[in-house]
Amino acid sequence: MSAALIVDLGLTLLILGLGVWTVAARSNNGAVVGYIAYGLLVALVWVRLAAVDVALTEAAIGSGLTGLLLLGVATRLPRSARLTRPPTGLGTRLLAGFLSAAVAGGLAAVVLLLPDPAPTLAPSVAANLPATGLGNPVTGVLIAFRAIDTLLESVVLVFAIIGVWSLAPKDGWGERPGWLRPAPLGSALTLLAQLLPPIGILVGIHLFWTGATAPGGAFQGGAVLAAMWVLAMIAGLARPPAVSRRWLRLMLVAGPALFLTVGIAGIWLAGAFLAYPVAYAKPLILVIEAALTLSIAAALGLLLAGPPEHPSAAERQP
Amino acid sequence: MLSNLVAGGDRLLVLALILPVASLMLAFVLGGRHAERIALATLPIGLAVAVAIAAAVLHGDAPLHTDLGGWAPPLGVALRADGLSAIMLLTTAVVMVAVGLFARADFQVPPGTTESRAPFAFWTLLLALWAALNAVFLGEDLFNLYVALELLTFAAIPLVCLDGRAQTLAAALRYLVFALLGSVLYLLGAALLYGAYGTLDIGQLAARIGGDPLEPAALIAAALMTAGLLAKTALFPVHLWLPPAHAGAPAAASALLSALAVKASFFLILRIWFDVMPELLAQMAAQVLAALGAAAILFGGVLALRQARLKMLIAYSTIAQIGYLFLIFPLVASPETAPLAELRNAPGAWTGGALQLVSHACAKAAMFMAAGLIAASLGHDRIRDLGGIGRALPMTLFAFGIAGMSLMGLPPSGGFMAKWLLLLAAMQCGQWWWMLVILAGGLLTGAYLYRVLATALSTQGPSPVLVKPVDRSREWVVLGLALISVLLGLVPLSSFSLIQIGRDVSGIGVGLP
Amino acid sequence: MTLALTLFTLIAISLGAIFFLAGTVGLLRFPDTLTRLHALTKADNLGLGLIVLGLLPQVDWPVGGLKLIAVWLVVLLAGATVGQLMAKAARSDAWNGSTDLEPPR
Amino acid sequence: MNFNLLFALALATPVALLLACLWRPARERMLSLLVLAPLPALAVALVALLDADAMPALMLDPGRQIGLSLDQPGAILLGVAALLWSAAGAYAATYLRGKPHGGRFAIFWLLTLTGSLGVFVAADLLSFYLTFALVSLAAWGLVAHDDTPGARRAGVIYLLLAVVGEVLLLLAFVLLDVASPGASLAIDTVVATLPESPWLAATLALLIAGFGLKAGLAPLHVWLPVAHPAAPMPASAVLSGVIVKAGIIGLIRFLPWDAGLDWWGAALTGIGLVTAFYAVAMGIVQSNPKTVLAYSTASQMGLVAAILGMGLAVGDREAVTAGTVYAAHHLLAKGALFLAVGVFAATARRRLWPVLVPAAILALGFAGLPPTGGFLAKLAAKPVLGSGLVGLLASLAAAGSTLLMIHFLYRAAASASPDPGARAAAGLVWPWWLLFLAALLLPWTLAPLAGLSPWSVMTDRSLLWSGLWPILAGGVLALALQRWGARLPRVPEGDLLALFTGSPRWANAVGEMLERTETWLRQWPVAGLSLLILTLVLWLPMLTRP
Amino acid sequence: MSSVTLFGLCGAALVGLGLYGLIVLPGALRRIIAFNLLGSGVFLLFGVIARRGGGVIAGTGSDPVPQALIITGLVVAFAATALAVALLRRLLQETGRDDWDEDERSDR
Repeated sequence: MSAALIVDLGLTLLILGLGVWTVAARSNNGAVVGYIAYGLLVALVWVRLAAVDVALTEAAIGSGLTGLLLLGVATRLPRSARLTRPPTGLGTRLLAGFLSAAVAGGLAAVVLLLPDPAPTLAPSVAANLPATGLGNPVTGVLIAFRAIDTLLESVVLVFAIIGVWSLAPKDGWGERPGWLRPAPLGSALTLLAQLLPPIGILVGIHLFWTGATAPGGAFQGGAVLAAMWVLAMIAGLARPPAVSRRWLRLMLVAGPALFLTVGIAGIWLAGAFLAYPVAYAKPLILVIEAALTLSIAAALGLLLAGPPEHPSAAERQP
Repeated sequence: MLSNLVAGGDRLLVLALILPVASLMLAFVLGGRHAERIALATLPIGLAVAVAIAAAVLHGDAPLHTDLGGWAPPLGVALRADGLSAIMLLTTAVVMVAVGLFARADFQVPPGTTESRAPFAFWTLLLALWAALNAVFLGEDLFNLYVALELLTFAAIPLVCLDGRAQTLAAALRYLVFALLGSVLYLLGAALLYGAYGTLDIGQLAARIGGDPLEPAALIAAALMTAGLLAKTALFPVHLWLPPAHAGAPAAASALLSALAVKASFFLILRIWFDVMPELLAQMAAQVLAALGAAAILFGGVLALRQARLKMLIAYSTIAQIGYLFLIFPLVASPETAPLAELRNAPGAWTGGALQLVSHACAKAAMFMAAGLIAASLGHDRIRDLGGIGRALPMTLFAFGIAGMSLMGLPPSGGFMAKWLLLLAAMQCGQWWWMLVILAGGLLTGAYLYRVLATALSTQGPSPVLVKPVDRSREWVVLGLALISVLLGLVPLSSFSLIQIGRDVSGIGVGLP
Repeated sequence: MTLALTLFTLIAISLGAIFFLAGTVGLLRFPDTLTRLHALTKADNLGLGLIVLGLLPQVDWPVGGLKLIAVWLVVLLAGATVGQLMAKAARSDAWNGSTDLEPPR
Repeated sequence: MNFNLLFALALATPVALLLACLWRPARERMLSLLVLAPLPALAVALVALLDADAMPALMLDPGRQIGLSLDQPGAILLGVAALLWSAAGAYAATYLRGKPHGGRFAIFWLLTLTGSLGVFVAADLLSFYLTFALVSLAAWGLVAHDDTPGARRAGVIYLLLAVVGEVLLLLAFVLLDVASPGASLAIDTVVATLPESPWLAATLALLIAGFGLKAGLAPLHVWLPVAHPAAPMPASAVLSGVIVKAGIIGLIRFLPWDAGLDWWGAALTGIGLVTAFYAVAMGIVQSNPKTVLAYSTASQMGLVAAILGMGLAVGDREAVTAGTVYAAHHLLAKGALFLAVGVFAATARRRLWPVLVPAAILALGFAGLPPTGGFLAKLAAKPVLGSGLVGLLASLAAAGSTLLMIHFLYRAAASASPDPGARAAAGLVWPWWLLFLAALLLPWTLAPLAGLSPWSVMTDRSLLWSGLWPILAGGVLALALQRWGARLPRVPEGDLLALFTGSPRWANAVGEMLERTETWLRQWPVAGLSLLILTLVLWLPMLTRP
Repeated sequence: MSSVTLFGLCGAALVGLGLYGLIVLPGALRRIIAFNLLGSGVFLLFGVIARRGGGVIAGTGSDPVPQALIITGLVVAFAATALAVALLRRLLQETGRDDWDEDERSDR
């Protein structure tokens, strides 16, 4: 057994332990904290799996932003909500355990039986990557080869924004999102929110910029920018903008809209929807990535900020 | 002209996909009253695009196909429209147009405000739903279809709880989490298929699954994907989310969800079993699916009969009607159906299933909208207290009645032709037990419709007090959609050759012991 | 020279690891939130600092080195802030459990 | 005028009137137009009967032979049905004048009328099924029109059985289609291949059950005595006169006459004769004259079924003509008698005789009283029934009919208006007289079709006697009934239905159980487990593949 | 056994764990967390598939196509969680409860 395998085994056991803890934890806060730690460890697994882009995304979005989201609601659960639920019966738990184990067992068997050599598209990506002018194959797949997925996915974020906003309580429409209520000014948080964002913004832009050639890209960069924005909002340094603002909405759709426009132009310039003319591929992709980063940052931040609420609704919140 | 359409078919596919997306973004940015205007302006264009695609498929007698970005699968992603896709696109467009026209009165920005929540959400989500549905019907890549499914979920959930009541919020949350569970299972299956075959393109997967010895991953992938999609289709017994969600949503939204949203995931089940792994569709699995469908027909029918509220009744009717769709699996997959295919030049079960899909979509949307009109003008939708509504809203009730006629399978409706073809196919392949289910389902449908219609036509008691006058133009919309569902039965069957384009169903399952 | 640098790295990282170990033991063994926090922040600041120090000779200069230092600084900043916030939360929790009328300032 | 155009008009006219009903003012005046709706159909039938070579046909889908066509039995029944519809329509205009919901009645009337005329001309499975469903289901609106609790109950029972009949027929039609090679759905084609069908027995059983239900054969006759009394008078007339004939035309169209299916013929004859006697037995203990008439209808349709059964057994198409003529006479006479019941109820007791006497003539016509049309109808059937046991039983059934009809006349006379000055409106009286004359005379013109020469039979004494003795026997029985009838037990309308009084409770229990199941299934953990089980169930069978 | 297989088994186990939690845990929040566990298990399996397909050529230790799909999936999962949490918080506002189980008879 090699040293790497021992480390991986420890990592696996740790992840599984944290997973079990997350499911079994008595308190909601405990479960959420367990999940955040779990997410960070999973990011390590991604590094071990040579998927640094995924690791960055997992750490930023899968663990960080999701954790923040879950913490936000976990701390607001009233005690009454935690007590009224009857626990699931033992029989149900046993049956669920058995069936879940059966599915997991089936999957494990399949993992062991996957074909060898594994089918892969890596050579194909590598062969076609030069046509896009990019150095990072993952970005190449995201922006060029499977551009439609990325386009639709950036549209998913717009859908989600509409969905979250549509939950505005009475009188809330047109107001500012109400979840991120600022901490009192002058706390340690304020200091952090003043010091960190400049660095964070730099990191975010760096991530997006380097995405063309090295691990990174619009999603990772956008997530970091969003985190900075959320930090500023929590610290009270920035207020979430009112949802009726035209500039906000423009910012949210700028990425997908530009992507779509370039894609349509591709019909005439490069012969197919979402195709890039070879000569301009890289600059076009960078422009799209930039707009996407901006839109993603805005969307992720606003998803954390919740639906618009009338200022007076703050008192009614549990 | 038609040849031009065929030549530009690939652009049409792209247009069908991006038109609602572009309109959605425009409506999102401009907001306010523009959202409604943009949505309404998109309706005729979208309908025209759907008609053009259908015409191109029919005229070219071949599926339309385009590689996005010029990258051919497996590296790139393709869009494809065969006959069934074209029909689904067309159905979607027709229902969208009807619902859009119907919803104008419900979702208007109140005077004096520039923008309000419900209209903004409804009109943007209408376009969002349309985009998602078109993406599902055009997708040829399993992961792309996953994204499309998620788009659909994201568009559908907020529609459920537009009114913001606690009950509908709970229904939406339950729907969301169950639908997410379904999509994750689907994604897991897609990932395993990639792991086994190195492609996600449906056509290439079919070739590779058919050519090589079967990978173990393909089996569990098929099961996982099917189960996940069943959860989203609300097939009995995993229908828990559907009744409260569809009954709680505003009428226009219920119409969209019941008529179209559940059909999208069903469509994907069809694609998986008949396009991705036709050889895999063992009689056993087909019988399991159909048995669940049969249970849904009977169970949903009885439950519908026992509901106190009209919208709940219609929601349970959806559960029952979804059941019919699953009967086509053993019928299409049966080797005995092959002679039928030669006989009619239109394999019965397949055509019947597609007809059921379309006629139910039109009929159910019409019913939900009719129920919405009734509820709006009475202020409630308790079936017991519907007495005399036949006199107060004759046209609405008439529309409800003929839509019900199609559901029940009375001639000459589309529902009748669908059931007739399914019955023929069942007899043809010797699986007569499905006939009994189809007929019993028809009886139950008749019974619950009788409950509504007899009460509504009753002349006893005082005339109902209408809290709101009903808008005649909305009644026309409902009636029009209901009529479409009936007139589908009068279309000569030969016109349904469109359904066959792009698929060779006669060979499915034949090679199996 | 290389040997010396490697030795330095080894020692610094080992020291850092010891701090982490001590911090973890403290986290587990100390009686209440504030003391646990104390143990944790020491591990973070010193342990990580030593590890970064130890790694500096092993990476490219200046890009890699500056990145490492930046990481340490950011963790320092975050650790300080979070420690502050957690301490505050712990005190208000303690107040919630006690019979005092006023929250501690 | 082009004959096919006229043929199309026969169905298009009621449909056009129906569409006009969408317009409120037209709907309100529609009752007075009902008399016109069937007239084109009447014209078509007349032309077709006068010129046997000119049978019209309209093919909508030549590939699958979907369309309308007319043959001789169809033309006979179409003609007399149109006549009854027209007369009853005129009657309805007076009968329902001033009562509420006339528009709704007219709509259901026209729907039923369309379907009713349609079944006589439909040439293929789908058109036949469509028109049959239309006449069956739309008649619900006529049955339940009064919207009293009784009428609603009658409506439910009627609809339930009608839908069951539809289902049986749908199955039968599917079997017919599947058994027939080729794409054609024409009734002739699919029935021609029926004798070779692997599902012959199932198909025949379903056909006989489905059409027998509509025609009122025991034990599926139970809807007749419930539905007929509940409906308004003109509606009862068409229900009993025309709508049950949808079942007869179904049997005529769909049974394979050339195959000589002796066992099935015997079964049909048996069912018919049982019905003929059973319905008499049930009818004589009823007090409502309309109920008595309804039972009489069941009894008469039993005889028609017996005639058809004899023909089916030996492969004799003569039976079809005989059955058609018999049914045509019954159609007119029964329609007339129902209208007469309305006239009775609106007429003072002392003015009753001018109505009662013709009614008596018609009533005894069912028993074959010479020289009524009924006598000719019986004569036409005589060769088919033969002179053996079946012939004897048929004569005895005629005696039973006499008994039932005399009972009817008593009950009808008792229902006369208590108001001494009451006089039936002209609009009620003339349609009744028209139908009376038609029932009396038309069989004389139809008799040649069945190979009878009217003048020669009237001079044949033995034939006259064979028609008379059952009536005399029936008369004697009627006297006995008069004397001891009070001792007979009362049977509720719809006799066998009483067995099902407990079924709603039982159905309710099942429903409640399913509701509890639903509550359980809709719990989150249960649904989640179901999904997992589903996954495994879908997966495991595939693992066992070779 | 290689590390890759180990992580594959870990992914399978996480899928089972997520399914179990999603089914038996009471309360919406815990179910949402369990859904995220389930999702990360699925992504991990996909990642293992990617890793197995990698290493063929220099520069890619892992097949980039699944990696891109996982990134897309992660963002979609986050958006889904955000929507679910938004619904949950609104539900809390309205009812003060964090479950979505129906009141009997409320919809009848």
